Amino acid sequence: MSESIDYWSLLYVFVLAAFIGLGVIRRVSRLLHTPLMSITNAISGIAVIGSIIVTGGDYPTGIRIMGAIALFASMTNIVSGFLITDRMLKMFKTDRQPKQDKRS
Amino acid sequence: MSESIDYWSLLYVFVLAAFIGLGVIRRVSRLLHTPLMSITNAISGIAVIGSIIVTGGDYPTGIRIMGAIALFASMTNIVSGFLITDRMLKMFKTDRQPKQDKRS
Amino acid sequence: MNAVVQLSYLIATVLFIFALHWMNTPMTARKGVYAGVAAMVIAIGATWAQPEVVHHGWIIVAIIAGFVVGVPLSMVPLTAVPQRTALSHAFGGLAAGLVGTAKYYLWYSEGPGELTTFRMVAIIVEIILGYLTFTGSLLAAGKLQEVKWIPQRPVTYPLQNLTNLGLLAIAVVVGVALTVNPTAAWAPALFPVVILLALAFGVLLIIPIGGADMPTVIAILNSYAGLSAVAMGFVLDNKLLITAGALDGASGLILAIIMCKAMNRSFLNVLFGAFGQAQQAKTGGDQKIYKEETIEGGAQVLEQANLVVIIPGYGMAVAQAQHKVRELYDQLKRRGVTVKFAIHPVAGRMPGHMNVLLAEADIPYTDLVEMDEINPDMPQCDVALVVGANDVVNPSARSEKTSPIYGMPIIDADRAKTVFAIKRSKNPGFAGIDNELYFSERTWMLFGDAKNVVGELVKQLSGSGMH
Amino acid sequence: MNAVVQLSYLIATVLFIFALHWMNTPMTARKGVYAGVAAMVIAIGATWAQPEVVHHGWIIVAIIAGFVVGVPLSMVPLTAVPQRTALSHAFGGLAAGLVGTAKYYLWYSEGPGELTTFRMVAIIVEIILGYLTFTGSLLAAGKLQEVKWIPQRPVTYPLQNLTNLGLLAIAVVVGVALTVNPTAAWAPALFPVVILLALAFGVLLIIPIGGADMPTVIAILNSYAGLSAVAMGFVLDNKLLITAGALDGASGLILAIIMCKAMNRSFLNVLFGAFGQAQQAKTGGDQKIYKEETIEGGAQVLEQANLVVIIPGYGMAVAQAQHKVRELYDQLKRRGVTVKFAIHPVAGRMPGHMNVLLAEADIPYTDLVEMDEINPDMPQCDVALVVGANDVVNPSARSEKTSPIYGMPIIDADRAKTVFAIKRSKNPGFAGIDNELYFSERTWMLFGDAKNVVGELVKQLSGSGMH
Ligand SMILES: NC(=O)c1ccc[n+]([C@@H]2O[C@H](COP(=O)([O-])OP(=O)(O)OC[C@H]3O[C@@H](n4cnc5c(N)ncnc54)[C@H](OP(=O)(O)O)[C@@H]3O)[C@@H](O)[C@H]2O)c1
Ligand SMILES: NC(=O)c1ccc[n+]([C@@H]2O[C@H](COP(=O)([O-])OP(=O)(O)OC[C@H]3O[C@@H](n4cnc5c(N)ncnc54)[C@H](OP(=O)(O)O)[C@@H]3O)[C@@H](O)[C@H]2O)c1
Repeated sequence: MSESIDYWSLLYVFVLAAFIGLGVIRRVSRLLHTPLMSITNAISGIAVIGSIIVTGGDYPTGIRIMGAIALFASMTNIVSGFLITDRMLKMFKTDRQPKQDKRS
Repeated sequence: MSESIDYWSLLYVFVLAAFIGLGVIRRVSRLLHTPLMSITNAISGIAVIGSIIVTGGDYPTGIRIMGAIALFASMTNIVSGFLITDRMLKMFKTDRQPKQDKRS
Repeated sequence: MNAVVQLSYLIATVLFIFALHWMNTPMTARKGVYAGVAAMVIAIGATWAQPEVVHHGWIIVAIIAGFVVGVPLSMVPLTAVPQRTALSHAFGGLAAGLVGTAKYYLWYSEGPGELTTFRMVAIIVEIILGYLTFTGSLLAAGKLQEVKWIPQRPVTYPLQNLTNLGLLAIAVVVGVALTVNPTAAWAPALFPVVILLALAFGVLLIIPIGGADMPTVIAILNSYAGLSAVAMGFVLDNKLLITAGALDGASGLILAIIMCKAMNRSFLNVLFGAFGQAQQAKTGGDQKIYKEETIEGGAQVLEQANLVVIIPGYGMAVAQAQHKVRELYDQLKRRGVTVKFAIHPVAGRMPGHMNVLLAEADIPYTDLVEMDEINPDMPQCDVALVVGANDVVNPSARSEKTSPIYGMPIIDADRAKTVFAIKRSKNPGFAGIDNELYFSERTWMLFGDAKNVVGELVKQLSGSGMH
Repeated sequence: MNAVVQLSYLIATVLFIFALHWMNTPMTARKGVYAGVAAMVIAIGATWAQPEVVHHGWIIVAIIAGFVVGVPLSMVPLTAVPQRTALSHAFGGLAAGLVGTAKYYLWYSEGPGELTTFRMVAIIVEIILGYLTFTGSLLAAGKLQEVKWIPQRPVTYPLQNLTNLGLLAIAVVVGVALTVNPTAAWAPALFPVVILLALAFGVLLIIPIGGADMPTVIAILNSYAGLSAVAMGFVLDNKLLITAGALDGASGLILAIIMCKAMNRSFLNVLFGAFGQAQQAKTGGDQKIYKEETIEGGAQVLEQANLVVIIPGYGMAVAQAQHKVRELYDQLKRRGVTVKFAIHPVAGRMPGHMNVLLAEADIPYTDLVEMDEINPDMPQCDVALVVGANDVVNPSARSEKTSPIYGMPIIDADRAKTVFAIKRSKNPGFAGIDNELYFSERTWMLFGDAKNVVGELVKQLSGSGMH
């Protein structure tokens, strides 16, 4: 019972999050679609929290190895994703008239 | 434990729903702010689902009376809210050039 | 709750979100209503079908009663919409309060274990918000309806805000006491105290607020009602209640913010500023001279114009002049005059007030232009026809730092080549201040009730125009 | 999970939402990055602090390794961004797949009770999506990187789609079998079968797709990666994973939709159309004559113009000509010529490709105009300078029903008074079709590598202009 309820909350959270995702992404400036791709890469690195548990738990080595690889892969996404996004965003200049951006 | 988890999901749902609410409402056409007020009245009638349980449950009469009053109040909101919203919306005409709406 | 119920609630949630999403344009708005109705039906059905619901008689009776009262309530004239809205918040608050109360006593007697701290907090929040919304909204509705024995002007007394906050503080303290030991023998006796304090606080919160500030207050009460539904959701562990309540609360909050922004006022100022008083204070200072214009003259200037911008205000609503305005609009269009309506976000007494009225009069919403869109064109405008608007066209909002409406964005009627202003008297508007616009050399007054004056203009034009 | 962890996850969720919200304008975008980093740090810290995490060595090693690989990966040239993105999807998919696998075997041996049906479904979905994203994205990255031993052109064979779907079907069937009895003796042996099938499916899904369609496919793989994270969230009962995954998935989906719309193609057509083939097929039909223009002539016309619209395309990216283009922009501006850039949504090979390149060259983004905004002004445009763009300015998209790009919205270069087109040869662009624009009587070609040609133009102008 409590379990089924729990799954329902997860489903609820998913549906609501999907709505937010669609709403927010649809309003991302077209200028920034490339940085958007890379920042979502970084965010997808959130799998890291699953990997940490598996790697650091008191489990058989085989399991923990899988975890460690997953952890490495996620960290790579996080690090490279955020760094390259910031690197790209640094490039966008207004010519010091920030008010004039038509596309935001 | 399971209980605390459960409360956290409720909190999660609330936060996500608040984001959706702010996102959606901010984009409601200014033309329709009056109908918006009345449709949210109707939606607030959702308290009806709490009232039904209290009214229809096998509880002491005092409790059930409170429930019945709450149920009546909520139903009133639902009925009048949706009806008046629809009545107002029926009035909005485009002059048969729906493409020209500037504000939507 | 079984899977079917859970699923129905999830579907209802999604439908509610779409209902509000579709309000983003008049073209899809009605679809939104249907989505909302569908969601509500599903939610009610799923709940009613639950096993713990064993008695159906009262439910049916209450639902029927809801229809009996709700249907007529939905037929009120548009001018009464603000008080209807307030009334509905009162009902919403009452429902939340009652369910919270019922649940508390139920659990106290039948399942004290259920009264966890988290739940008690939720219950206290629910009832405080619920009951204060109840009395507060009732009073607000009364003021808007101008019920005789309810004072229109703000009622103030020394240390008012202090008293109110003190009262709230007590309620909170008692609430905490209950939360800490909800199952104590004295708890059921103390519970009603919180209720009474909340009811009282609702009244005291509203009496110092002037009738004209009510729309903003109503929006704030709207978000309280929403939040009390959220609290109910936490109490009953029901996510549908939480989502719907959050949507509701968000709407109230955003409308309140829009109004405050457009009036350049802060929440606090609205809630504790006892603003309406200014009205009494400043009224009736008019040494300057008004230039009047005759109907004939006005009609002539109008028909010679290329671009006429009509600026409606609260006065059009009071006079119910929108249908006459539509006739004027037709007459001018027939003569090839371009006619636009300039809509200020807080023209009238509720958000979107002018839009509904003009829509009621069958004016295509494509000719209703928002302030920010029309202002750049005002210098090209030959005639700005101000129909019962005042504050929203008051230039002192731009210049006079001292003015109560200083900083409020306005419609630039004063930049038009000619201005005709229709109002009954020399009295100020809601903000209670004189309006420089009426004394500008480009402005001519057309004194009288908006409906009559516009009607006269139409007669003139149709008289002259029908050859 | 204790309250602190729960709270941290909630905060991280909110920060992720803001991170993406702030991407809605370049002015706040960097704030978004910081929000994202903060969220990630909080999430990692909260997780690591949990009691069940007892071994720290490997975690530290893995994190360090992540930095060692991640930092260089973030320094790739902008032209390599698409393959970097694909690679990162591969990593994401791998992580999801591995965690799902690990969890299954863990529960099988230590807590069979945990393997509820719901959870098994989630695990199966997670590993299928995860592993197919892994191989699929690797292959996509390879194709984009033009790794020699990976075939660029679509590899097709009879009954291809049937085989693929068949394979997927088998994987699903096995998955169902596992879901029904996850703790059977044979289950652990069958589990790897699903993995292998998923890995194989990923490869087969991509090989029939032409290199140029990869951007769209990458976006689709992006949403798969997101969904596998969501599935992981269901497996681990973790709401943060679910929300972040959903945001990720939504982004991939929307970008894919935008690209498909802008190319007037359907998802299915991209996935199963083996589109790139057309390229080979149609290439190299040019009987019509091109009119060429000299650098001198071109430079002259440019400096006499009032409004010059530069239309960059994939060719500018290939030639890395953006910096030279910036110099040209400066030269013309110095002469009082108005210069705008017309950006087509799918110019280049990834969404927003042109914007980043031009931003890299310090061109203010306020001069980058979207297709829909610039097209109305094209008739007033004196010179449209097409720099390595082709399909996005191909008028046949408007008229020729038979054309593969029929219906794709284009930039109306052909409506400009004069058109200069820079490209190296007479070869067609990505869609593999001739471009009427090049044969119009208003068009003059400037053959050569974009960087050189633009460089020459700049030399001319600076030579003549510096007096
Ligand atoms: N819309 C909202 O949501 C909202 C909410 C809260 C507060 N407010 C406030 O309400 C005000 C709205 O501005 P507004 O310009 O629309 O209205 P206003 O400033 O209140 O002025 C209304 C004018 O209409 C005239 N009038 C009244 N009855 C009339 C009749 N029967 N025929 C002709 N004229 C009539 C009045 O002058 P006479 O008495 O001389 O006729 C008055 O000058 C703003 O100050 C705004 O801040 C609006
Ligand atoms: N942006 C996206 O997200 C995306 C995704 C998927 C597909 N696509 C597709 O990609 C295409 C993009 O259109 P586009 O007009 O930007 O590019 P295009 O149609 O591929 O044309 C590129 C042109 O640049 C020329 N070129 C190549 N290298 C050059 C160099 N070094 N110097 C000068 N010119 C050079 C080529 O002609 P030469 O070989 O003669 O030089 C070619 O005509 C569209 O068909 C779009 O559907 C885009």
